[in-house]
Amino acid sequence: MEVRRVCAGYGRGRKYRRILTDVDFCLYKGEILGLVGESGCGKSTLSKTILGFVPVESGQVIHHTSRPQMVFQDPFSSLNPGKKVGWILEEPLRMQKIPAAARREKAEAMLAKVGLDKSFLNRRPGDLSGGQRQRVSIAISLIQGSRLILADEPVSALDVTIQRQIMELMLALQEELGLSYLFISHDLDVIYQMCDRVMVMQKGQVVEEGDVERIFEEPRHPYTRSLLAASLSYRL
Amino acid sequence: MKYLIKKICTLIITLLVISLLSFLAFQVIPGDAALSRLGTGATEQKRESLRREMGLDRPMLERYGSWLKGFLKGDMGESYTYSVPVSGLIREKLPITLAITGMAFVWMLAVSIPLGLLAGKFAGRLPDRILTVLNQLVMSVPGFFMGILITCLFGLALHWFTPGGYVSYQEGWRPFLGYLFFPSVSIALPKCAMGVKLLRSSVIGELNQDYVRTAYSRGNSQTQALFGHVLKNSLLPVLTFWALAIADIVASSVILEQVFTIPGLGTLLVQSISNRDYPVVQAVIVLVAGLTVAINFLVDVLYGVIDPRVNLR
Amino acid sequence: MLEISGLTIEFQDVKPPLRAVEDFSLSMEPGEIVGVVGESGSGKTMTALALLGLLKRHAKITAGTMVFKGKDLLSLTPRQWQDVRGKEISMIFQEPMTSLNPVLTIGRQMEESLRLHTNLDGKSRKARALAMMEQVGLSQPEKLYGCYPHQLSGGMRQRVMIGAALVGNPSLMVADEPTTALDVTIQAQILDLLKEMNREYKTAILFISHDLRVIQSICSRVAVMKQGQTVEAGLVADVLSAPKAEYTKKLLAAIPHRGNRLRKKRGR
Amino acid sequence: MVEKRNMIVGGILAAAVTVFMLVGLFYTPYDPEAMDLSMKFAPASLAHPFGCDQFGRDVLSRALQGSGVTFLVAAGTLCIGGGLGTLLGLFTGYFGGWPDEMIMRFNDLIVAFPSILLALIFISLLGPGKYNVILALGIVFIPSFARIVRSQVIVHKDMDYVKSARLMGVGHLRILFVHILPNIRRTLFSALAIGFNNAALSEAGMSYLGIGVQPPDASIGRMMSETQAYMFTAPWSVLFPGLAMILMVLGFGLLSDGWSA
Repeated sequence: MEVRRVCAGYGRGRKYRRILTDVDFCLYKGEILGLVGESGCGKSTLSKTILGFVPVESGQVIHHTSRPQMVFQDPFSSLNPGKKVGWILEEPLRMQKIPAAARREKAEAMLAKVGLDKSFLNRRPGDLSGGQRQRVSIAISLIQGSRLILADEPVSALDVTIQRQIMELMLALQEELGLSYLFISHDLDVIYQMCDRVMVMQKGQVVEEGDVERIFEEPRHPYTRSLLAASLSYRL
Repeated sequence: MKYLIKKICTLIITLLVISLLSFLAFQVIPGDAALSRLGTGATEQKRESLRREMGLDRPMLERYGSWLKGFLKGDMGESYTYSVPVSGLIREKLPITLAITGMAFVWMLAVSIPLGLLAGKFAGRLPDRILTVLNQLVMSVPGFFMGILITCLFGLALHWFTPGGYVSYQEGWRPFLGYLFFPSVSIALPKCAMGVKLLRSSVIGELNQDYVRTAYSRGNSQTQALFGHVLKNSLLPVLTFWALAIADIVASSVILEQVFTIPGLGTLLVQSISNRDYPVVQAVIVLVAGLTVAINFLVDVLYGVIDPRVNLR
Repeated sequence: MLEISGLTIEFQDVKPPLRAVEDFSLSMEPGEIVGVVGESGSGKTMTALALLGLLKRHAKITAGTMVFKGKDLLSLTPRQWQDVRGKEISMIFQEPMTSLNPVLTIGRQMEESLRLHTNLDGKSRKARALAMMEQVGLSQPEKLYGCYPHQLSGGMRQRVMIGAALVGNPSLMVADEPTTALDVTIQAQILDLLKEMNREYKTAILFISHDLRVIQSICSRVAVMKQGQTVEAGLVADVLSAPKAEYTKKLLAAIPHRGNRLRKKRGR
Repeated sequence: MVEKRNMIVGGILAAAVTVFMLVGLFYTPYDPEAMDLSMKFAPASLAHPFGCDQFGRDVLSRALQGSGVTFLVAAGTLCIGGGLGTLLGLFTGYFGGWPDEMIMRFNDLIVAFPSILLALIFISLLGPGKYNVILALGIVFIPSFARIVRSQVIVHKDMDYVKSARLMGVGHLRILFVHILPNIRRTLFSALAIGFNNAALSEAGMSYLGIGVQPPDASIGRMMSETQAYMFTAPWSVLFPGLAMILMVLGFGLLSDGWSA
């Protein structure tokens, strides 16, 4: 996937506010690209722009493979509270006019992949824990066969132990299926553990980009340095 | 300040739209106004001349303009039935309806604020439960039936007032307002119940907010937190209800005037509708609409005063 | 100064009663910063609220004692509690937006503790409030005094919360996840501010957090909680370097940190 | 717990009242118009459970027929007002933009206006009668439904599950009707129950004023305006129909509370 000099923002006419300025990057196949920045820096807007929820003002977003899918931050609102997990999982397949039996089979298989048994098909999102919901979210994003996943703070709302499980699951799936992730987080340590490359974003612009080790060891941009200085890292 | 200007602009536009709509509505009335005034027996010529006299042959927008200008000057046309200026009719009836609705509004505030706070503070306990049941019952009584019940109880059984013994304000304000007491109470009761219910749930909702916990953590007592922190916040949603309640009060007054045989605007309106006396209907409607919109404007302004966040929106 | 022992809190609106906190013990010396760490549902917030007598009606303390400066907190009447809160023990919360009253000015909220607990007149209250605002790093306090919470950023709001909690000069401040809702740079500033205030006023801080990294940076001692039970307690350095309890080890292993990359292969 | 109890009581009451109204549409024990001066002001008895009025007409039969008409009017109003209002609210809330702005401004204007007066304007233009009352009330009720539904749709459309559905390739219409609508059904049912009450009360009020349902259709409102004068001599002729009305409003009101909780 390529994002070429994209500017985007919200509002119409005079009320238009530009959020992203000249964002430019590539996400390679099988790569995990981290995106880090503080609240209001445009991280979420970028993911919405890539998915087409926010119109592009200039520049373009090029998908070389299938359409990307998304894993949302808040597992409480990303699953329809009124439907069963099975129904939600089958919805994209229903859109592709796949017969009922095949749909169910596929949904079961996908649940197994994210570590949930088939009893979850008949449960509602309200009965699941945060970690389980996030697993369901991941299953939904994968069930259409997409190989490019945007993960917008997928572990921020979870407890550390659950957080770790979800991170390990995402990494395992990445290796098994050869996925590419755009992994958005405000937590530098999570980014360090998960990603190959990282982009640092400030006020709608990517201020620094590079391999994880390089960015963490020798940050060049002052903003990256201040972020690193402020972040508390657990020291032994 | 910007908020205020914006609101005033909206008010003016709204009033214009209302006047235009009501003007247009009465232009498309089935049947010719001149015809309905003269009766079916009139000759074609007579009708033509009357049409010209009434200005019905001029273009629509021009007629609207002159009608609006007249209306603002107090010239609201002439009643078909009574052949007297509409403004005179209205001027005579307006104080009656204003008095009755005003009284009802005051009762509503006076009863629903303390009771709502009480019910909210003691939510789930005895005073609240009694109030909730009472509320539910009062809300279920249709307005006119409430009027009939009150007439029966206080008028016929207890003789606290004489049903049908309306005294005009020209004969004295005290007996006039005295007679209006029970009608206004009949109007206010269901609104009180609604108001208590709303304020109660609003208070309960606010009491669960984080800032109330903060208030306690600084050493506020329950009462201090209720009046110092919760009250202002919980009145905000209720304020909107009050504005809407005014419209409801006006509507109930139309019916309750009939129950208590009070010759107010409502009675005039109902008679005029039955008689197809359009100039009167139109004038009353525009007037009531204007008043309602103006009151809503006041509530909006009040909202801005209480809630500092409003100015941002 | 503070001695909690055997504290047990139960939710009594469910059957059987649910134990939110079981046999919690902790002692604090004046001027100390002690942390309580745990994941959601560990009962850490309940403990904090119990310290100010702010538990909801259906949560009851069924066993244990809390003694603060020789006073048995559990035997206080509502009236006596009011004299403790804000004056002796104060509290700051996670969400600085919802924890401030949206329709009252910053100034009014800053000086509330003074209004409730001292006989100062309006003028000297305002002077104290303005001085405190300056101290917690709010520039232009005169201007902010008449502002409302929605006009401030998250970090500024948390500074207001801290200032309002310290203006009555309490001996203990309970901080319930005060930096969780904030960005990293703001979080660092607020933690620095708390340390500075702790030095300046000798106010002891009971710091509740889910984040061991934050605890490590500010606390001297820590208690680790899991589902209402204290699994381990001790000096932060000891607990983190040589955890004894299984759960603490698991927790430590799960913290994201830069010594341990999960991503082994790299793709392209 | 309290909500659940309210819901059960409300449900039973509402069901009973609905049955009463439906019966009234098809069957009355006596001819509601048959006068029998020998039975003038007859109190309640086994033959006439609600007693007789000033013309010796059976009050139960008249109340039954009247409430049948009330049911028809309320149901018709809900079909027009609730149906169109819901559709309008769904579409304006979901798609937003200038049509939404325009319609909502207009709505604000109408909601602030006494609804019965608005209905009276229509009646004064259309003339009284059962069907005109339905039409007038139906139109008047559109904005309130649109408003309620719209506010709910706006809450839901910004939730991530809607975005998630978009990514699944679900079309807007299916999102609106299959994904969002079921989630706001409680609010909608609650609004419908309240709307039923309001429509029935408005009809009664208008008929009481003599500008609602016209003879030969019976109406509880008109019955009461006729018998009001005899409240003291023959209270049953007013009380029983009034009581029927109260039970209806109470039932649907409780039901609505239960749904909205």
